[in-house]
Amino acid sequence: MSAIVAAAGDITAPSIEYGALAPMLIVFGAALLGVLVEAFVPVAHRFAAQVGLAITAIVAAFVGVVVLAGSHSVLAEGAVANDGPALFIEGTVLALGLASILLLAERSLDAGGSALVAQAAALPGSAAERAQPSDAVQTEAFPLALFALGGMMLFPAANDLLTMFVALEVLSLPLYLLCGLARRRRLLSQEAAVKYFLLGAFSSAFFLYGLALLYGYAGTVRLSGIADATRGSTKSDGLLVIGLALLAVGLLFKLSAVPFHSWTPDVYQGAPTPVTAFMAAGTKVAAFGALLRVLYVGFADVRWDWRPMMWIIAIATMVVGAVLAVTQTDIKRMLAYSSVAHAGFLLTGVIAANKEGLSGTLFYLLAYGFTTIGAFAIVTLVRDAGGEATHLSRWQGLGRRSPLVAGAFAFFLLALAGIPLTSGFAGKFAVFAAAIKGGATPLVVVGVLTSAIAAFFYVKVIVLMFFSEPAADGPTVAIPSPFTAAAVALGLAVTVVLGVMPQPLLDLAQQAAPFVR
Amino acid sequence: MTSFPWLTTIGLVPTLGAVAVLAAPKTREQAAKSVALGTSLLTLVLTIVACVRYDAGGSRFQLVESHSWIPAFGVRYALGVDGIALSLIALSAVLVPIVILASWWDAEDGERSVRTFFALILVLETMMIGVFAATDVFLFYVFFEAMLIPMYFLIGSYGGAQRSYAAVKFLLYSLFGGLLMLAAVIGLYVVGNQQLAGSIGSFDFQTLVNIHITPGVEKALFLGFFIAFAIKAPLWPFHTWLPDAAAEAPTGAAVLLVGVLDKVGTFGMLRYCLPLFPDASHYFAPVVITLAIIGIFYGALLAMGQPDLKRLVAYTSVAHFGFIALGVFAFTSQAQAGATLYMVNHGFSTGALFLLVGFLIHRRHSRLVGDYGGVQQVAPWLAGAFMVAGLSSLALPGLNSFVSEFLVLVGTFTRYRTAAVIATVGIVLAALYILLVIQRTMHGPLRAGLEHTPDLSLREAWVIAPVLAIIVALGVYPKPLLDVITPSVKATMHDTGTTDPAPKLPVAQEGDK
Amino acid sequence: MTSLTLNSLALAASHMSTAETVGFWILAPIALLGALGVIFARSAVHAGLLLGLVMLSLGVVYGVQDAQFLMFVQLIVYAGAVMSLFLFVLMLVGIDSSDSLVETLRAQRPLALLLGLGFAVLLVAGIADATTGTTSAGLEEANADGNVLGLAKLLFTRYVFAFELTSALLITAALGAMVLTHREKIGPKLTQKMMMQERVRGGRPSPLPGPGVFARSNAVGTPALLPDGTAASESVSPSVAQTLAGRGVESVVGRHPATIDAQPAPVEPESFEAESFQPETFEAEPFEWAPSSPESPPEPEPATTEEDA
Amino acid sequence: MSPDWWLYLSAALFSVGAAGVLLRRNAIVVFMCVELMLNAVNLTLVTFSRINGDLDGQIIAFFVMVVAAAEVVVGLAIIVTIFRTRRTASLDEANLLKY
Repeated sequence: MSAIVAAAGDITAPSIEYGALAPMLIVFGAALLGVLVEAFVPVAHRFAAQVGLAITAIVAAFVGVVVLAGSHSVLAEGAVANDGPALFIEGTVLALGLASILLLAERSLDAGGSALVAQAAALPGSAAERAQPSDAVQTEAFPLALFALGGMMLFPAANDLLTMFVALEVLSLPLYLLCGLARRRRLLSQEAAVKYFLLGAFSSAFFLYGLALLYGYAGTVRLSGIADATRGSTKSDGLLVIGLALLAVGLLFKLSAVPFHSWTPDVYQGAPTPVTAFMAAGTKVAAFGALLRVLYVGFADVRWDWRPMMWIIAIATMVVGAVLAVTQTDIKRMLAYSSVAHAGFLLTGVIAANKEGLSGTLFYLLAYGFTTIGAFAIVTLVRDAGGEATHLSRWQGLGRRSPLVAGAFAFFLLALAGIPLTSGFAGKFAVFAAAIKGGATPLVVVGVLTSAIAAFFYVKVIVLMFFSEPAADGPTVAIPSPFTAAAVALGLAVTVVLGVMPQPLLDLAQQAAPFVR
Repeated sequence: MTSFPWLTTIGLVPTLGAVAVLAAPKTREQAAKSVALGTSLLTLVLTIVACVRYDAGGSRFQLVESHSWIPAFGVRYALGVDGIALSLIALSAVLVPIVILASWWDAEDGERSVRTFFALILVLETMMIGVFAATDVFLFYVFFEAMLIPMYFLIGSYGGAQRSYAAVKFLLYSLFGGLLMLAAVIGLYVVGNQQLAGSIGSFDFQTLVNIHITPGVEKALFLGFFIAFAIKAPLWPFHTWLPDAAAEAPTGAAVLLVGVLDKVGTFGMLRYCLPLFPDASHYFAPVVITLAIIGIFYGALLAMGQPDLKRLVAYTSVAHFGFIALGVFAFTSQAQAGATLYMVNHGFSTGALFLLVGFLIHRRHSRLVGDYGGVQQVAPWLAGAFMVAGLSSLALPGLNSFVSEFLVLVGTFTRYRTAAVIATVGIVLAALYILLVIQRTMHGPLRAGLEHTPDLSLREAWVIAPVLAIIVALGVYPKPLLDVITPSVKATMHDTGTTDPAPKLPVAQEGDK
Repeated sequence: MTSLTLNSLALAASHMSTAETVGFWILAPIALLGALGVIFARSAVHAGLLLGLVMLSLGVVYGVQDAQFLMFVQLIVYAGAVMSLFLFVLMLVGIDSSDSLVETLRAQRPLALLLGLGFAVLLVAGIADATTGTTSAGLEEANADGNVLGLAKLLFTRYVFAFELTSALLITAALGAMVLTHREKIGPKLTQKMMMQERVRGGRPSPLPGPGVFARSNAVGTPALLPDGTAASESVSPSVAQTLAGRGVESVVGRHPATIDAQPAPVEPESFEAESFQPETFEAEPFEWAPSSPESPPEPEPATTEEDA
Repeated sequence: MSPDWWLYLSAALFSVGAAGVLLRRNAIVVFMCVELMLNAVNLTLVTFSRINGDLDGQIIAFFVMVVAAAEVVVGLAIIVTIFRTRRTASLDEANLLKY
């Protein structure tokens, strides 16, 4: 017994830089506080308390990220990288998270109240559900969203694969739960949750197996250690290649690249729209951040092993996303396939494997995130008796009914299509230029052609909204509360400003560029 | 440059006007229209001032402005005009007030916002001026794409029965071309980036003209630009969107679409394709010339058999764009000057035809040739104006198009004889289709239902008179315009590394074709 | 400590000891057959039990491989807690939920098998390519202070951040489980008096007849017989009847259609619904749950109900 | 015989689990197959831990167990919820969301 105690004394206390980790810790701390709020604050005040807590925490964490800007170090015994790309993505994810929380906090659109279910445990259609007061909301969603947000912040900052895996789960588990919390069409929502969960667990098993094989190859899961092992190694590459491929499956699943995209339309459609917005923007940003770190830090020296595979995936992603989006009749599914196509465009930036590729991808991520959140925010506004009117035919003539909302949506679509003077154009330009410089010209040609296909379905929606006669029983456009209005305004502002004046952010992305080793 | 930013001002005034028009209360729509007209007239005045300040013998680009915009990509907000750009800006500035006046009552069906219509036209004017004035390739591309949006809404919201189909077709064709061009623009940037070591690369036109590109890459980049321009121009076989778009667009928008927007395509070929990719341009010139000649015949033949008046005018444009492309790729200064002049002339003559066809359609509510006949008997002024516009379109000597067509053919002949001879046949066809349509609609027995057709109203007369005046003026005395154009064309020729072939035959010999 | 005995099993050097080889040839077939059983067993419960078997054998494998701490975690947490949770949920959901034989995607099964086989070949080939000839370093040095202490040193130094992070996961899990299954009470709590009043006024103050009374079998699914020989359908809990019907078992109540028609609706006071783990809470819901298209018009119900109900 | 054999076993188990996920239609069984895959990963990690001669692999395996436990709770909660709504856990019937 004494021997054990003596040996335990040998462990030197680990150093954890709480100050430098503050943004993440604030978000996780607020999530914990949120759980306590559920336990101790009376029902009547819970909603306000949760929203206030979440917004305060996100703003505080954002301030923390701003203060930390420029740091370039490794924290918490090497588990967390605190470098430019990590902080850039943390800031982006926080801003997107803020917009998503604002959407989640919307309660005035629907007679039924929030987009979130009143009581997830109450069976749909049961007496217990009907007994719920109409303003009841499952307020646990807010701490869950904060947990997911914390995971999204850590995911791209993780400096070893184990931390990355845990972060992946921290961001995924709350999202699985949130997907099932839609107030209307609950069965659809729950099915989305099950599908997302099963496929997510499946893909994280692949991630883990890849991690295990890389551990076998390199003897460590630290990215810098793997990079060292790949350099000048005489070992057979079997473990390395298979391990990286399996690891990539897990990451590509999260960023919905073909052929790991099949969950995307279902989940985007079934989840409550604010959650969809959060997933579409936040998860994509975080997953791309992680992919960039893995490929650029851990596997920069073996890029000839992964680039051919990524070429194929990027091309497939662009083509499948764009082509399938054309056939969709539901606005949320269409946006889901469009997000698949955008994952392909982003992958061209990743494949560039140079400094421009990194900064261009970072810029594109931010631009895309805000445009997507704005677009989904507008989807929440168009409603009829059954909730959101997501079928495309219901959007006919919306431009006549409410030109402002339709105009904003058209603008978001044009940005997604990459028309000049929108952020989407600047982003596409940045990644395509990087890809050509990185020797991936054919990829850019495919990207341009699929952009043309993608433009078709964006334009189709604009045609529908502006040039068709509105249906007699068409949906109404709800008057948003300041929450949703703020989210839409944020999306619009970022999309315009980055389209007209992208320079400051490009500078920021360029300064952020080098990863810490 | 510390001097007054003329081009920015000219470009900005219509946008400000558009904002004012949109901001007007719904009850003051008529006042809003006047604001729109006033703005466009102000723009015209400013453009005239700019033209006066332009020194035809001076440096290549004048009225230059240049500010850093996106340094990360080396993009500058750089404006400047040479003679080619200036004449096209002048064309736009003249046409917009005419179009506004012509469309005075076109948006009044009560369903669509009147203010939006005029605001869109003004925004379009900004884009048109910007696209011609840009000297930064990126900025050019931005205007090139952004220009589509107002036109898309003009066609889609205010057009005819098939408007939504036509608008989407128009937008998709143009976007597709634009995206190809984007790939080429990025490629050009990267190539430039590699050559201009030490800087972040540049999109400056004059810098890019001087870089050397390997032949294979140059051909690919050329194709990227050229296909975009060929779709825009539109050159056969990329033209299929034009008849639909022009036929469905409201009259005013159709005038701007064919009169100015499509010129961006030929302008781009002359101003960007040739100087930036001289070798590739030479390489592809036979192909382009073949396409152009096919276009001349194809457009003419389809125009002849076309029962729809608006589509007919659109097909004549396809033929005319064939001539312009022929002139651009003939690589002689005469042909290119002729092509540039042709762009301006075509803007006025086809503009006049669209306006007059619009007036006719407004009276009879039918676009079919067969529904008209003997209009001359009831509306002699209208018929007369139509006659003049038509004769201008078939390049009757004494009217504007003659000069340009003649120059194009002479210039082409010195380098590509066969092509010039074949193209000359196209003129005969042009005479046929124009005279046929004039005969069918204006002459002959009066069709039933046309008995009470009013002649030109005062507003319509005001609309058409300036255009006809310009048509005649440029036909009689094109020298001032040619003086402005020729030095710029020579500079372009210099960029392509080409000199005019020494004339082996006296020019007069081809003159009597 | 157990580690001593297990260490003797595995004299881990560059090659397996004889004992380990024997262990491999015993445990590997068990694990592999168990795994195959999981994917081919018709019944979900069998699959679960076989999975438990795989987990147990893997636990032993860990012991053989000098991972004593993991062995116990595997046995206690994985094979113990996690598998019980699985089985518990299986029972809750209904043990009969075997796979349907309808193939939604033709050729999916052979394709999946082919993919799995190909994947296995690829993995084995890759691993063989990479690891043949490598020597095993063994864990004697690392386990010098004992396996647990060695792990603790790593856990609280190099992996301490991930360790702290797992707390977020566990809280999420607890919160999630609560969100999805715990229903907050709304409305006043029923006192004993209220329950009594409700029962008396409910039309049947006496207890329901027990199933199996005077019947040939005393199974819960067998209705009691009334004096006239007909079955008293109210003696069978509606949940049982419904479950049997759901499984395609001919309802025992169904054998007496005449009596069923005459039956009053079973008394099932809403207020008796307690926690959701009581089967009644969900079984009592109407079973008219036909899958309908999401576009079907919403029923005129209060705003909180979902549209496809 | 070398410790590689354990790696082959784990590869086989992982493949069987992956095939099972694609093969089975019952949500709970699919989830069990995922657990099987995670167990295979753990076996790989433990074996590599021995081959590499450090305890990192065992620690990672420990983390996998913790994470898997949390995942099981969330996953089963979701499955129970949809079952209560739908009264069956078969994936075939979860067909409102069409591809």
